[in-house]
Amino acid sequence: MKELITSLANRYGVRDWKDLKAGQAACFVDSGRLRDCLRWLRDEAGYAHLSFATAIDQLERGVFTLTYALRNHERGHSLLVHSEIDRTRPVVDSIHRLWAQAWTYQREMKEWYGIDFPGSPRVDEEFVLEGWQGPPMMRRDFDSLAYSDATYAERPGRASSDPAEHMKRELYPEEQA
Amino acid sequence: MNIKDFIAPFAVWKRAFEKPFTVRKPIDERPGAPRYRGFHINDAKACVGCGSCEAICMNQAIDLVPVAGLPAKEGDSGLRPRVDYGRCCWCALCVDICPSGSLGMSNEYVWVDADPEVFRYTPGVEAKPWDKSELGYRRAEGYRLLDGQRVAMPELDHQAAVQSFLELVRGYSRQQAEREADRCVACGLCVASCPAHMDIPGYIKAVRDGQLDEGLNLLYETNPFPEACGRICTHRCEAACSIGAGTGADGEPADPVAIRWLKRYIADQVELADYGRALPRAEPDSGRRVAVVGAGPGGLAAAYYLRLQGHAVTVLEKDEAGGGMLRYGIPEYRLPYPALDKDIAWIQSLGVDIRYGTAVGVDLSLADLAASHDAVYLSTGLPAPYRLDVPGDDHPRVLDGVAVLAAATRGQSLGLGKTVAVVGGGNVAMDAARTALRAGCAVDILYRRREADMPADPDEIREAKAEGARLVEKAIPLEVKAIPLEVKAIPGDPAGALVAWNEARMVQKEDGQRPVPEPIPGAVHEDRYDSIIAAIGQGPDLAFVAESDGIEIRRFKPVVASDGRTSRATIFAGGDLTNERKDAISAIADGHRAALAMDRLLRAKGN
Amino acid sequence: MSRAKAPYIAPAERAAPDLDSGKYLVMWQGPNHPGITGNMSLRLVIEGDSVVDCETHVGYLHRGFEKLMERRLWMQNFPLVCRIAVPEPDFNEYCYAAALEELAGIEVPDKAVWLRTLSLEMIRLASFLMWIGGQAGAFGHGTIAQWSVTMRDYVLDLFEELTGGRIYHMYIIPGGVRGDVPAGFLRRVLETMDTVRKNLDDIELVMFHNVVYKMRAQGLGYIPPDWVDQYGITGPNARAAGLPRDLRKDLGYLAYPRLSFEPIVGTVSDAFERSRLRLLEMYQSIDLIRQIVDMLPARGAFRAKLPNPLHWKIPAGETYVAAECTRGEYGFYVVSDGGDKPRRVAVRGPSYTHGVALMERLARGVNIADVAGLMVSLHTYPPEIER
Amino acid sequence: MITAILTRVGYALVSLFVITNYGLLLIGSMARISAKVQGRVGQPVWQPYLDIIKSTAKRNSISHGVMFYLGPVFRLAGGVGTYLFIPAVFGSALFRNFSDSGDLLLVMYFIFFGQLGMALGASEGGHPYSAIGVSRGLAQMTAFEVPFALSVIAVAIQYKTLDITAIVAAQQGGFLHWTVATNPVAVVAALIAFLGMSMHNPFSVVIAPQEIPIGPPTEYQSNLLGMLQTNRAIFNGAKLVLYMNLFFGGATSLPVMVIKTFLIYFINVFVGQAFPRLRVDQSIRFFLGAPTVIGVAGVIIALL
Amino acid sequence: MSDKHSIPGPLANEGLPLAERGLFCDAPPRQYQRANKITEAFWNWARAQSLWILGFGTGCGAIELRPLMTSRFDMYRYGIQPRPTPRQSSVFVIGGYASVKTLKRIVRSYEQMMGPKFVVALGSCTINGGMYWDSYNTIKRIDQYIPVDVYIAGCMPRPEALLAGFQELKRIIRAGRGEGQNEYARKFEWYKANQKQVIKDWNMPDYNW
Repeated sequence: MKELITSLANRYGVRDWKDLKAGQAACFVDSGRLRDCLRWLRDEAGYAHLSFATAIDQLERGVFTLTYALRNHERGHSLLVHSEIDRTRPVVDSIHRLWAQAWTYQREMKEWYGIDFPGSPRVDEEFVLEGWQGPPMMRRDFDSLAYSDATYAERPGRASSDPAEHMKRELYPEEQA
Repeated sequence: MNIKDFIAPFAVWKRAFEKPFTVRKPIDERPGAPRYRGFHINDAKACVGCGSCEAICMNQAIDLVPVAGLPAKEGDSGLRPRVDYGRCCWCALCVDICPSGSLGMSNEYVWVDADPEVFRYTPGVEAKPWDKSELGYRRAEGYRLLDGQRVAMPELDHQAAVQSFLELVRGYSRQQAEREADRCVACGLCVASCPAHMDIPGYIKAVRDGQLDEGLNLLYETNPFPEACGRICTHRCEAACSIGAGTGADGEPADPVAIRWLKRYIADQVELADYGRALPRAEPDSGRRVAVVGAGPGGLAAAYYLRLQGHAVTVLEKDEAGGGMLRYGIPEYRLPYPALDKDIAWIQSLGVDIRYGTAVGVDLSLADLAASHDAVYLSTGLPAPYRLDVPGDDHPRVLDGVAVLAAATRGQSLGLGKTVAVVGGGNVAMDAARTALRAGCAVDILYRRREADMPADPDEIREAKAEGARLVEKAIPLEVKAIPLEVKAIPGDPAGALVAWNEARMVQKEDGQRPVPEPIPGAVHEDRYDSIIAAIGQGPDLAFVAESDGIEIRRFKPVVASDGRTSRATIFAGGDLTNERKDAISAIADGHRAALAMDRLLRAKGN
Repeated sequence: MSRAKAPYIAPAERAAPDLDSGKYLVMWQGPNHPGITGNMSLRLVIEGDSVVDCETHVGYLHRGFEKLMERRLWMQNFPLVCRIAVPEPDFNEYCYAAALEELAGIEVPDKAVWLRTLSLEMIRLASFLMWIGGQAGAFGHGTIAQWSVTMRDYVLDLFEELTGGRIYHMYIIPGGVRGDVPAGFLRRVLETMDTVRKNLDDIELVMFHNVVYKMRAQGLGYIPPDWVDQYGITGPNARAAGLPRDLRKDLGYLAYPRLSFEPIVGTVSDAFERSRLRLLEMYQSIDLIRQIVDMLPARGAFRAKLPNPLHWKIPAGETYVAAECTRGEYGFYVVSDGGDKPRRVAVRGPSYTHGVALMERLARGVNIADVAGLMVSLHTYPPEIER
Repeated sequence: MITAILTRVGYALVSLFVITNYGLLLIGSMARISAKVQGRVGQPVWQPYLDIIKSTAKRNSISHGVMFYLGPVFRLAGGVGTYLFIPAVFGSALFRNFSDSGDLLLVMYFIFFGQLGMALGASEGGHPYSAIGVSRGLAQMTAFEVPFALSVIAVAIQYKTLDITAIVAAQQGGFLHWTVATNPVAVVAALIAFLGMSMHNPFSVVIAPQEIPIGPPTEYQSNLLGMLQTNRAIFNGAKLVLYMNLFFGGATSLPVMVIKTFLIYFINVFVGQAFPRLRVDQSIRFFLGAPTVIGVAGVIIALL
Repeated sequence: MSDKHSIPGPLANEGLPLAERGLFCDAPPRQYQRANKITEAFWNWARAQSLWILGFGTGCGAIELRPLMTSRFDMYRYGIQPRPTPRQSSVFVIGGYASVKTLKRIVRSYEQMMGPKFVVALGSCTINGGMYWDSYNTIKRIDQYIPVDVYIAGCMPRPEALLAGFQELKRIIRAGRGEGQNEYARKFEWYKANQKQVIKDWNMPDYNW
């Protein structure tokens, strides 16, 4: 494991290695070196299985964190490779040539977060949505409830009371002020 | 591919000669499993309407709605959950979390209708066919999403405690407090029960989040005695707490959230020097002057809130220190003086002027006071002890409970002797008994009724007993007698007295009333005590009010409106003097209310 | 039977058929189609009777779970997660619960560990039973579907008794499980296992010694072993290709290290081999359930104490918890920012790779009649693709 | 003359009515037997009636043009035509129908007439499933035609006639006179073809719901569907009667007919429940393989 | 909402290529008169006894249809059976939540069904959004988009509850109250407006199925 960390650091500037639990670790790589790093991990380090790829919206910091989960079956070790990209210009290298299913994840991230993967097959096609006109919905500044309330009719006639407020009204209304 | 591949498939026909799998009448023959999560049921009587079900429901399927015939009362909001089956997902988290354990689910699962509007109902209130269902999902034994057990409070052990006046209760550590605060579901049932209507869920949240300054601020919004109340409050809120409804994991009644200890935790954790960071300062001077008579909790609370509004406040106190009954009526081991001093010091730091050793009616008259101030608040409390009202109650060894406590506060020698009888069942009786214990006495507590009827805080009773006091229930004092000379003649024995008391039994005189003790004829005992402490209550002393002051008095108490106003517009009164509840928090609430009313009055005057 | 190796073609390189040439017919299979698993659709370009190009279209079941989870308290997500894969809710429950326990540092009592294992194995069996009905049905053998769905229902009866729910069990709650086994339950488990086993024997005879089934399934949807990593194939689809990859062994979660079993491995991953392998795994599950019933501790707590769920905050961190579900690697990637709601929950369903990239690749050149059978033989559930 | 014709027509109508009901009940009872194999109770025997009434009671109906309408009409005409030229009960005036010399050819023609009409109509539906279903149906039909035709030729050769009544008459006198005893090889070929003809597993790919939802009739609904359902009963009955007449000695009374046709139909169900279905290319290859060889053998046997 | 028009005015089949329009028949929804009392009663009886479900599993509710269709619960014995094509089906089972993408197919399939047609809605999601009440992609009330005859409470409703729902549907049909088709035609514009509000890319004909 030590030499893996070292060679990753030396080759691709991988940093922030963190063992999350037995058999799982996370590390961070710059987005520019991401694809090469993943290729090396796949071909040289035995991390041949891509479990999933996803993104996390770090709205507060203005970045998207990309996470690629790889697994080395021989060693029984999983590695979460993180990378960060600017939230305003979310473009990153496509890895669809590394794994044959990667394009689906990329298509998903394009639709859900608006992250672009130039060259990835069908990346601009709709994935799960149809006729979606809102912003990429997994972004944290998209409010699902507000959208739902504005778009889909609800059955009227619901009302609820807060116990404390209700008791105040019932038991000591004079202190309303 | 071989011949078997052609023949073997015909084995399907074997099934044709067996019994079909089909259930003949599925709807009738297959009731839900005993644990089935079917439609909701609710024991509307046990439910307290706390809304934890609403809070945990991720579907917003539950509304709390008022129910006819279930008025709001202490510890019950009068609201009941209404389930929307257009939302529910039958996860039963509402059942798991329900503090009272009233919610459950039947094993009924068929509900079909052409009208989509009908799928909303209030279980237990609107009758449904499955209301009586015995089967269905209930919380598993020993499984409760909310912790029914409070974080144990570290206390001195009783053997050690009785040796000194050290504070018994040590207070929560940060970790303990946060864990205890975590138990709160913020339902707010407690708020109505608190005479001061403190924002209890708010400050508990502050504890949980570690925002103690914020918490302190919330405390001071309605109560300027957090240190004191955090120790000795009668905590009616805890009786109302929804977490204490129902049973805990062990089958015992669940513990309510230790609201009082959390309040104390906040106040303890913030140094007086840091109060200024958290708390508001007084408004600029309004130019109005207010006098407060009596520096008890009520008086000082009024003073605090008046001062916050910028009024000049003078507090007149006949004793040599502030706090009233908090100081002189409550022993140090329950409320150490530094804690009380901290509360008072903050009030003073705002500019409240307290004049000690100044008794209205002696040093100056109420009329003068009223003339020289824009408003006056009377919070003189109940300084006059009730007498035992039996023959011989003027015996010199019959002492007054409050006086004994005050003497202890002042550090005076108590001179109780070796054996003490405490007559009464209130908190003063317990405090006196425990003070006597600390003075090294053997203590008997004589009470007319049963232990369960005692007005004292159950904790106090428990602790008094644990510290060695003997509780004599159903004992009606008949007479206090001087000790005959031949007995008295033991050398070195302090002068004592004989207490004659009659054993009683409880008799249910009228339905709905509480049972009354009735003496058992002939069962009269006579015991000898060195001192007899009478702690059966106190009354007001309104000698300082002259008829010309224009304050209407009925049954020895000034008549006041809900905001504390007496029949004279500029004079207000509150606290034990007028309030039936006779506890510190009620006095503080009165003071606060009166302060607000007086402020309105003063402002109106200004314009 | 031809089980020829198909060369790897990255999806990018696929030749888009010229639809205007008049040679092709575009045909949609699904979503309103009995031959589709769940509610999804395949856009097939066909030439004559065989598929030239296939596109998987998903999203018909998209409910935005991952978004909704970011809006809900940690505990409130517990009823939500099981809906992600309808036929196998328990794997969701387990992965979510285990992720939370890892992040919050909660120790799960041993009894709960066993009960979790029991419920996971039971649902594996139930899910496979439904699948085998689908697989037989896709090739037109309705009789087996009738039997096996009934067998599944017997297993669901057990679930109903244990958890109070038939489909959505909501049993594996963070911290443990929601209840102990009812009295006499374990006996009924064993009885049901006997019934199911007997029926499986019948199915084995009728389905796997069936000339027509062999003609249909053998050679269909062949997955070369070197595709397994390329396409991220897991579960029986990968094991059928000869790779002994079983997360129950590899990760050793729950009580699996204490159970005796070996991953079942096939030789040639085609529809027939995959279905045979799953049949063997059903037998294996029955065996595991029997072992669990034997070893289940009689007493002990079934749940660890949790903080108040209404304001439970979980320390910042991330973890990826995977489990071997019937279709392969099922995983929850959970990120906490220290708040009372998840920062991000990503669900990795094995169907994601099997149902989209792999299906599109394998469908090429297949007869239209075989598309349904191929689809089922990959064992995909659309809700976990689109969440 | 007129009276005779009218009587004959009247008899034929009665006969048609009987076979329709019998066909419906046969379908209903076979569904129940299949259900039994599947471990369930199954639909009521009279369910096919309800389905037809329901279809007829539909309020609206869509059309894709004239041919679309004509499809079911052709199909029904095919079914009725097939039946009307087969003597259902040997020697019965009532069930003699319009059987006459050379009716075998006519019947053969009518069997395909309906299919082709249906094919034209269904293709007009515009639905790709219909189109694919039609192409599959026709392809498979052409394939099972080969063994079927061979066995019919064998029968014709054997009895030296194309008159069904004569064929039946030739088989009278006990089991050993039946074609199944005299030329079992041809009968085997015919029965295999019958599996294909009645579209039961493993040759049901044409109407397989899992692949191309129910094939040609995808677009048919309401009364058009009712027509198809009625035809299914008649056509089934006609085919069964034909098989009975050609290979199983015909029937001298209605009960015998019922028993024989029931058993012949049961062969379908017996096989159908046990097997999945073959792809259309597989079934074509199958029909052109062993059954054809068997059929040729049957012809040769008949020639000998 | 328009109650005035029983037959909607011509709606443009926008978004559909001209060549494709020919594939659809021109049959705008309209209200149908009931037959005379006795005939209608007989027909309703037959309609109730022969319920053909459209085999479209729109949501998770479809999973409990499987047991219902198979041996354990065997809905065939009640005259209920699945049918793969909307043209021949009379009952549409909405299996819980409907995403927008599915709703489009639901509308399309529903309109393709021949009347009288009936809709059974399963579970909370169809009544008021269920557990996806705050989802951006699921509708909350199916009755905004197509008329519904019977609702079945539960999540999921068990097969027995489904059966009870079908029995209720049968009662409704026999009583002559299953008039969803006419209801749809009567309020066609309202339904269309609701549908179009949600289905953003309306690239299909408005009625010409």
